[in-house]
Amino acid sequence: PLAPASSLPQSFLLKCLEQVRKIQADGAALQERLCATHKLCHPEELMLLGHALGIPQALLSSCSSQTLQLTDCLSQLHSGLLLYQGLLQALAGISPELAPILDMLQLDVTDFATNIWQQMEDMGVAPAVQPTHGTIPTFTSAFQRRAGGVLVASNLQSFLELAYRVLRYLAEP
Amino acid sequence: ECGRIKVSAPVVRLGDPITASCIINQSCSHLGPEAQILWKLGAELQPGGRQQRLADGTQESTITLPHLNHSWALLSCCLRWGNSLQILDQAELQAGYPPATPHNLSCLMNLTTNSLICQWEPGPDTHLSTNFTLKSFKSRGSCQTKEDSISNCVPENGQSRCSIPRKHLQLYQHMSIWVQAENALGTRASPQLCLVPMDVVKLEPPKLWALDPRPEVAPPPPGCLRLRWEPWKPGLHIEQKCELRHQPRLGAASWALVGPLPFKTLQHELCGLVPSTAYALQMRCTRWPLPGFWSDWSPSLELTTTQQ
Amino acid sequence: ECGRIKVSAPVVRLGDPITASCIINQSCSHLGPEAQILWKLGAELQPGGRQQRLADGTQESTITLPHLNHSWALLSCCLRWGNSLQILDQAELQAGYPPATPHNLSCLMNLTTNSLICQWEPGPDTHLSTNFTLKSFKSRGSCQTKEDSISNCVPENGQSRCSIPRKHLQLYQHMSIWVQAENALGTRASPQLCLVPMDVVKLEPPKLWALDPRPEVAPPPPGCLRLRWEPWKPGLHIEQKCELRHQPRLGAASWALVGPLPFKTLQHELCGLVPSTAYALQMRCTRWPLPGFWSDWSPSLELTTTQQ
Repeated sequence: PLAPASSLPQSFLLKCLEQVRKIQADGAALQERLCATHKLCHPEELMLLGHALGIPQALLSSCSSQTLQLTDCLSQLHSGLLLYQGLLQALAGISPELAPILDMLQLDVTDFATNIWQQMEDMGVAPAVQPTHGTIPTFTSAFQRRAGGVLVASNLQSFLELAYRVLRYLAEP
Repeated sequence: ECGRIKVSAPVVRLGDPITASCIINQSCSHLGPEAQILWKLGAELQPGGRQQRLADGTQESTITLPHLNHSWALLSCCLRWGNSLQILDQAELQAGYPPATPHNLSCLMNLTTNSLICQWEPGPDTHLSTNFTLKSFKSRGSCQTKEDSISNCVPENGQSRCSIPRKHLQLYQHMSIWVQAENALGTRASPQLCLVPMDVVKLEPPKLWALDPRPEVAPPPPGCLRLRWEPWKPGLHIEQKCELRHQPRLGAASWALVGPLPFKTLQHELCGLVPSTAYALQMRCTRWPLPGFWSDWSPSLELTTTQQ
Repeated sequence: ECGRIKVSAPVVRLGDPITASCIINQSCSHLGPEAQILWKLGAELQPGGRQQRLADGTQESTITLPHLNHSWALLSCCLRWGNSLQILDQAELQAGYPPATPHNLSCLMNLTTNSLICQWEPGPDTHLSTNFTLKSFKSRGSCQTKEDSISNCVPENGQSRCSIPRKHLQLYQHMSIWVQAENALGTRASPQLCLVPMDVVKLEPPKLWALDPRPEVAPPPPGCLRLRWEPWKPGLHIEQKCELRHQPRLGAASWALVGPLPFKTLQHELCGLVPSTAYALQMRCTRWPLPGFWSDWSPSLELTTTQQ
């Protein structure tokens, strides 16, 4: 595949890795609180509800090391972060105890998305109009917001795991 | 929506039964015709769900928990799906007691904070979030008629006391005061107090000092002490009477009381004591002849009586 | 209205002149035709009032104080009435200096409070009420272009520091920051800082502990020490490098520095020290290889090297 490191500044990659670690920590804090306070500890118990609510997942198909397309990968990373920004916004009103953690998670995801977008602009590969996060489910009860929180946090962790692997690969000297 | 729980009441008395129903609609994709609805209280499966198919094709299960013994619990409506148990909805159940009648309501007019401070006994824990509100209205004579209402006084987080600020008070008029306790299971009000704020004033004690010897004044005779006091500034406009008590610093003699002392004299000579002995002296005052509460005793002043 | 003062400017530079006029109208009863208007600055009569009768019969006096040397003063317009001096109007005069340019603006990203804390030198006292505001906007690269504005940060009562909360920040983007000082005599702005919040992060030091001896691990050789550290939780996601310093607890030897230590190793064996001697150890860390500030040194850990 493309010699990845040459076109991305090392400081950008190191910042991204730092941001991924922060968002993973925020996400883990949200999962831990949802389990402790609302006894919702296992996303597998909420699959059926997740299907019914139509919670979308973000793909990083262009980021796998076999088929790494750098521009497409950055674009998918950015779109995925926008999707999670939208999903986290839809969870607003989840519960008073969880609100601060959710706000922090949203701020960090937004910062990361902005960081990626500005790098794409600097590389001249950013589309003219910034994409939006697409359709987001509406959560109509406190329980659905909490169950949605478990599913979104779990999906986000998987998304970040993939992102971390490709960023690490890109950052290798 | 996949599933929706409805409960007979979100809050019940501790130990009372509670009935819940869960309706699963067909849009909950991948559902087999005979999907079995299961109930969990916390992490434990609850037997006894009665399931039926409704006319519109939805499935409904109803369960009655005979005794809800947790003050807080999560009731989950689940479906077996493959070999996993899927949670479709959750309801927070609460159980507790209606509020007890708040009692021992008492109030003091505090001239430092210029507020009427009332406190009460809240009664036993109800296990439910219970709001206490101090209610009052201005009145006449024996508080039978309500003249002007006074805004409610809401205590700070869970305290059993509240301060009604000066701007809501008429210090020399009757007012009726009571405490209302309210939670999801009921409301109780304490008996009403009928009082005049200034008649429940509690003063701060005066400051005691030794009376400095002056050349032109003869020294105190043996076994005597001379002291003076400084009245508490915010109470200067209030006519008061005071009491003095003394006891030898050493030994186990109890306090001896001297009074009433008119508070305006501001000094006093105490005799009949044991010569060259160290004494602890304290003073307190109360509004008088108008009603009021005694102040606390002042901090001790230590003086030694003159030798023989 | 009896009398009305008008001043050339309510606030002037300290030492500058100030002119005031006072108009007394006829409705000011009992006025004789030649009522004499007098001026007082504070308690002192001020000579030099020039009085004239206006067409509409009112009397006007004008006075110029050559040098207003008080930062605050009361100017009174008075009339002699019988043998008393009647005050008809008063004006508050203020004098001071325009704000100096705030300088030494510096900022730190604090991960405990999750805010960007900036502080500055306000400059000399202006004798006037001076408001400082921390202004900023999000930007790119070298902060030439303004992307999004950020709401002003107003310091708490008179402090020379302000905290911009996390929700107004983009931690990895450039922002331009400056301080504006403003009072009645002018406005001054400090030079602009262009920074990325995370690049000015200041971490808290790690916690140092002795490394507990374990049966399966050989004890440290003479003149060696084993220690471990616990990284500061809010900084766990940040790659760091650390430095260790040590000095014998007694005597005047200066600190010896060991580092850089990769912060993830979490433990270290220090050798080459004087056997059976008590040492004080401290550690600090900084974000690395990405930019950041060194944390303070950790509190001392005291360990004694093994005997010869």
